[in-house]
Amino acid sequence: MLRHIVTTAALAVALVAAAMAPAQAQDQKGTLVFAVESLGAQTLDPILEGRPGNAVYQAAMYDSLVGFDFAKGGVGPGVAERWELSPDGLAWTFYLRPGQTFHNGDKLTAHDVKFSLERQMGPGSLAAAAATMRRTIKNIEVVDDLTVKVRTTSPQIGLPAGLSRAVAPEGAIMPKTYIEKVGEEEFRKKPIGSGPWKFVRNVPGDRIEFTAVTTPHWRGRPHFKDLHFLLVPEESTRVAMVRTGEAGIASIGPETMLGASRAGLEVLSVPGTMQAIFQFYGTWRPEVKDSPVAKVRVRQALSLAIDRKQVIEHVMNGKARMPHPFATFGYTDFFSAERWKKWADEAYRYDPVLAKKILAEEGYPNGFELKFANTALPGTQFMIDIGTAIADMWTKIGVKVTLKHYEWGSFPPLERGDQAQLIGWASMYRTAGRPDAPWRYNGGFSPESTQRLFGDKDNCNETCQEFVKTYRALGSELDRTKRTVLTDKMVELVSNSWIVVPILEGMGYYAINTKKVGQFAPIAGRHELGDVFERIPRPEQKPWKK
Amino acid sequence: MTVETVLEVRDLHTHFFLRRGVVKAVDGVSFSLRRGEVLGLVGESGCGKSLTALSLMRLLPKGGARTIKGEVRLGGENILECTPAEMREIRGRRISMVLQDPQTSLNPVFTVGDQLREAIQRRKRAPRAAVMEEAVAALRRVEIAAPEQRIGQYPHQMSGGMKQRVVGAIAISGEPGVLIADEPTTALDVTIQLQYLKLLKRLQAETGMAILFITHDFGVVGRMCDRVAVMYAGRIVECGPVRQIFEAPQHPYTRALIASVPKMTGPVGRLATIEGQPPSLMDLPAGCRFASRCALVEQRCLDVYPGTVRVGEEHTADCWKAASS
Amino acid sequence: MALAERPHSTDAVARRLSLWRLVWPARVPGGFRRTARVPWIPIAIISVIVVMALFAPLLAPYSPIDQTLRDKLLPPAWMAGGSDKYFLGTDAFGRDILSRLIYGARVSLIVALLALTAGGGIGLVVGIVSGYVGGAVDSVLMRLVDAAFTFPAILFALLLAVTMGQGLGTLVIAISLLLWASFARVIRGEVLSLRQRDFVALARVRGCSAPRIMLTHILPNVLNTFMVLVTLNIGVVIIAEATLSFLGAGIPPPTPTWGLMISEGRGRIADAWWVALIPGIAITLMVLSVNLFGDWLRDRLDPRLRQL
Amino acid sequence: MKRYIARRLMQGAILLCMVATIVFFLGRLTGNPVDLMLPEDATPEDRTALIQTLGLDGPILDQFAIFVGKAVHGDLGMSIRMKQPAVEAFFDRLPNTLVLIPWAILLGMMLGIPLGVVAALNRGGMLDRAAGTVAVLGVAMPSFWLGVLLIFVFSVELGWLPSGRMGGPSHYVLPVITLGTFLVAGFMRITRSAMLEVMESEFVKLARIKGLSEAVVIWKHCLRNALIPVLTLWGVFVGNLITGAIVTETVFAWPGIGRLTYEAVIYRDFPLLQAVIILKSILILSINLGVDILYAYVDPRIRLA
Repeated sequence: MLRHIVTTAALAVALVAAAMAPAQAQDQKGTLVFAVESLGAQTLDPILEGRPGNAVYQAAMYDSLVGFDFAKGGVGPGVAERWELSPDGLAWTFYLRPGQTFHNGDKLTAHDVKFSLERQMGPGSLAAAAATMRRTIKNIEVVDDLTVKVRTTSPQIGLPAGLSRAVAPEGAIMPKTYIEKVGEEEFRKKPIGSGPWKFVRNVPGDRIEFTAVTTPHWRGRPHFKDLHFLLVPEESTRVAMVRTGEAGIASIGPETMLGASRAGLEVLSVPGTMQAIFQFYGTWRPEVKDSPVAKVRVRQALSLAIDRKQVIEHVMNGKARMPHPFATFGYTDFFSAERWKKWADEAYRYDPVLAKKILAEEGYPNGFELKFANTALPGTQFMIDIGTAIADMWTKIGVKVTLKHYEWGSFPPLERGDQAQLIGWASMYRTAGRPDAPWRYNGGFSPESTQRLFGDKDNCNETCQEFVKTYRALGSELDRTKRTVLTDKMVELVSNSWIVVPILEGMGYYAINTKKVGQFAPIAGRHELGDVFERIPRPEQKPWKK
Repeated sequence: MTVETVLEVRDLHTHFFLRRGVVKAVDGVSFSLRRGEVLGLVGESGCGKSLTALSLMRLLPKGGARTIKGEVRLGGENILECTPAEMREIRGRRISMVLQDPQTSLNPVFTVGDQLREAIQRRKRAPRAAVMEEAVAALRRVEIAAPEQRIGQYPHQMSGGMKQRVVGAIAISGEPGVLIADEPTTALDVTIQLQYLKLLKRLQAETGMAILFITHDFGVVGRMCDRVAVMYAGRIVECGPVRQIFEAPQHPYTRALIASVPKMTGPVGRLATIEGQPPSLMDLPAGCRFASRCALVEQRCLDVYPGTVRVGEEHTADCWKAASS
Repeated sequence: MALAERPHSTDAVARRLSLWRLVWPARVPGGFRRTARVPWIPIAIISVIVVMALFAPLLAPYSPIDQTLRDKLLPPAWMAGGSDKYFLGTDAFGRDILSRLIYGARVSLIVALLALTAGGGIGLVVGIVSGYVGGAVDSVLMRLVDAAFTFPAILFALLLAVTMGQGLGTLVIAISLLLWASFARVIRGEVLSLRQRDFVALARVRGCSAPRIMLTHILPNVLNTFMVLVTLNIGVVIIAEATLSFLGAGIPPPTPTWGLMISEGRGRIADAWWVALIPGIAITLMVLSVNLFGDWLRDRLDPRLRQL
Repeated sequence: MKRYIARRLMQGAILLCMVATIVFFLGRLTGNPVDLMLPEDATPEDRTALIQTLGLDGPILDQFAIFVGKAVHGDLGMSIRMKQPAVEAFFDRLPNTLVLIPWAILLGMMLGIPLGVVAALNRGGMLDRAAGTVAVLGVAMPSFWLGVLLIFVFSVELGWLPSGRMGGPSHYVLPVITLGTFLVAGFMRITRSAMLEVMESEFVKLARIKGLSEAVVIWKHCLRNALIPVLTLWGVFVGNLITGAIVTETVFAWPGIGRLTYEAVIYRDFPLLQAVIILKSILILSINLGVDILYAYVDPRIRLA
């Protein structure tokens, strides 16, 4: 009899407790499960993870100094509400958003920002841009709890963009007091961040689990209680898991897209995440002076021979767009996007007749030999398919293409050194969707860059000189309109050279189980969904409209 | 006094049917076995004596061997017509067999006790303890020392002689009326051989079972058997009491066999051998099968197979030259 | 007797029974038995595939690599929506699956042939030398064989892909590096038993040099085993080629190989199942027939059985 | 017995040194992990800085000396990508692979052994070939193709089973089937040949003479003897399952060491690659030795020798 009374009492207490729990916690229910191709290094320490990994799972628990413009894509307010450049262009001041706290309750202050940036530049950091930051940042000064001043050795127009996840991961803010208290080792086991999700568990090679922060957060208060990242390398398995409901969202490629939509799954595409391009190596080298690829009009003819619409329709199942010029998107900063979109639509049209005519005029009536290197980052299998498709189109206008396939890991060594194996070759390549175009142009065309597509230090023809002059001017130009003019000039130089030719503006593709996840909009250009999970509603809150 | 016949074999034929032709291994064998008697079945290896034994047990090897004609009357019933289930009842209970090589006759991965218990339990369902006792008794009966320890041991822990005794114990555990011993002592060395033969004799005296003793060693025949049948190329060419066969062998083959046995006494000359080869069992000659190697061969021997001549009271021989009594 | 010498210890069995060898069980003792009838169906399947490979250009209705993006992912002709222009339907690029299957047979067989001659050859030589010479040479070679077994084939394939570029040559070398170890281990087992036989001792007595003995006496006796191993390993090579293509280190597109066709089609299993299913069935039939033929061959060639 | 184990361990040690040296140099020829970690537009200085941090600078022989120095103390270095000691990464994932293996072998035996017995009993006949065909089917089907098909049919279409990942018992069904079918042919063939050998032996004849039923003769006496060679297959199969699990672990998203090896190769994570291969070799050698010793208990002839 006694036992009976005790149980009913316990029951009553439990009910009351539940009722009193904070009202908001009520509407955080269920688990959002995201099946992804790779979890990178699967470490929760921002200085040890490369760009993709950080953007996928670290984004959930860490805020970045500079954030996203959720509507247009590109850079927007983050941990810092606003930031301004000193008149002499040598110092950026960031004004932090008040009232931000870490998961253990510590307040987020300017000290944390200084500590985080210095830690990214520190010796143990594997951050890709660590060397550049060490070179460009002179010192970081904490003005007051909510203001940080970063002095640079030379005017760094792109610094804020570099500290936003739209461009690079080095802006993640880490808890200074906590790390100094428990030490790096413990921090890596039990990490603390300021993001909308708290860390729960990390099972190597299998999954990472987070749980929602119950207090409001400027990036949005999660509608789900838990967030699980599952590592599922095989694409067909990922789609199967979404269909059976084991996962709510899964990253997919164009191959499985058709099957997914036919099976009743919602296929979401993130616009402007990457450009599939093809480029020519070493066209400026003396030894290929008289080869066809050295001639601008021949390169242009090869572009005209490509029916981009058919590639978009058949290889990407219609889920891709006609591209802007090289490495530029709708959201690129200081760039007259509309003018260049019109230019691109006309320049990248499909005109095989003209292409054949140009080839004939240039002395190749029955085509010529072209070696074409086809390669693709792990997980972007469709790049190989695009390469195969355009090689086939080139053969249709008489170009005898020999396709040679390179596994991604084995391609970079060929670019370095004297590029002996790539001179006179065309190759598939890609560029990630980023708002700051100049950085990517420098990476491809400056004489000191790895690819050196315009020329190297010793022989840099006048287009190459012109490019270097424009790029250097851009570096120190503070006036917005002048910057736009300079960027347009740089884009014009590269586009007219036809050395690097975009094929299509690709998208990130996700299969979604509408019974598990409500309707949400991705951030343009942001292939990885990292900064979106907190705003994804539950299906009953906002069902997908057909 | 007529002693009761336990086993009657009439005109037994067992042939191998292979792609290349028919091997007439056992081609018309007839003999009878009386209670308490030991009948020797003697012949060169390959003359079909082991196959005869297997035909009696109906355990012919896979691959084309089939008993196509003849009768095997065990206690009046022709076991060739039994169903496999009936045959299984007969095996071990009314007719049993001891094999040649003790090394391989026992299953290496089971203890001697297991294999004995299996045979005993075939006869009657009994609680484990009772069966265990009976197994120990069986081992003691075949003169194995310290049977309680031996019961738990594995075959490879025992000597050849001991293993053959265990096989004997297994064979007689069902108190069979007939025991076929297929060259049980050939694999044993001589001293152990003698003990084993004495054991068999003792067991026969106790149980009164009939033994068909298959061997190629005439010395063993002399010691062990009451009557002996000599086999050559699939047939019994001479059969009769041991004494008469040894003293007055009628069939030239028997005579040659006995002559080739080295004597313990007297001068040791060259061993007598029999020239030539036994005929191929695939195309047997019309007449007497020993003709090609027989010293007294005549035209008649080549043309017609000699009938069975009754030489003595129980002594028969298949040879034109046999002196009929 | 020491653990190693017993007939069934892992070491002895491993010598006699590597994974490939285990598809070839120990010799069957004598005893009369009907030799199995000639396996006609497997032989028929193998010959169809060989014919497809030899006369690919004549048999294939279309070129295997040219794309007609308009009619992509058409189901096989006998299904709804299928067109009889493409009997087995088309893949994601509108390439005719039947033609790719036919050309794929050619590539798979070439890979199998080259890998087996290379890998098998090395294995044969190492096996004979190691088995006959014995001693230090033998243990070193055998440790090398053990090392080869623990190596992931993908590492070889990738290493060669980097240094020589992905392609047929790379794949053949990678697979033969995988095969030679199993051949060597089996052949060595054979040679060990052959070495004790009288005719070898006799040859040595007659003063033949070791290489001559190996060539004239050991080699012919080992050829049966080699032949059986070759037939049984054709299946292994084809599966290896398919697996390496699946892992991205095999022959690159657009060359049609059965393995690549599966990995390209596996993503579309939900809506265009035939793209992956058909080459899978082709591989399964081929490897099945080759194994059954190999089994039959082993029974036929097994010296002791042949006498009956 | 002791002398034998000592000899086996010594041979194992030599093998390990050879394997470690080969994988050290081979790995480095395939390229550099840094290229895979840097974004495509990284500047050359970024690259040199990263190489320094990872300790990949300096001549290859010095790197080898450092590697050997540390390996002797059991420290096989830090995984570049996983940022944790390579040994730890290996042992984190090892149980996931090992847990599948016994079930796969069990499935292989449950199908292979009966098929082997049936084939042996009807040698040369229809059933022999039928059993052979069924068994060989397992080897004939490429495992990744089978895996993808199983997921599509049983998980997506029928919804009976989860389509991947580790988890409750239902998660084990499909991966075990994929791995297990591959072993059926091996078990069938070795059982068949062992049975044929045993069925001809004398003690089987004696068993029949005792009047035991055919079933008891075959399934007790013969099979028990045929199981001895079957056991030695465990050593061979376990080794192969470990190295060969790459495909199944990829298709079923099973975080095992097969997948770890594949990633180590693809991302050129040299320390991890070296550690995985060395530890795998140790594992396989010890399993072979273990099976050998276990073997003594199965075959009484050895146990008391």
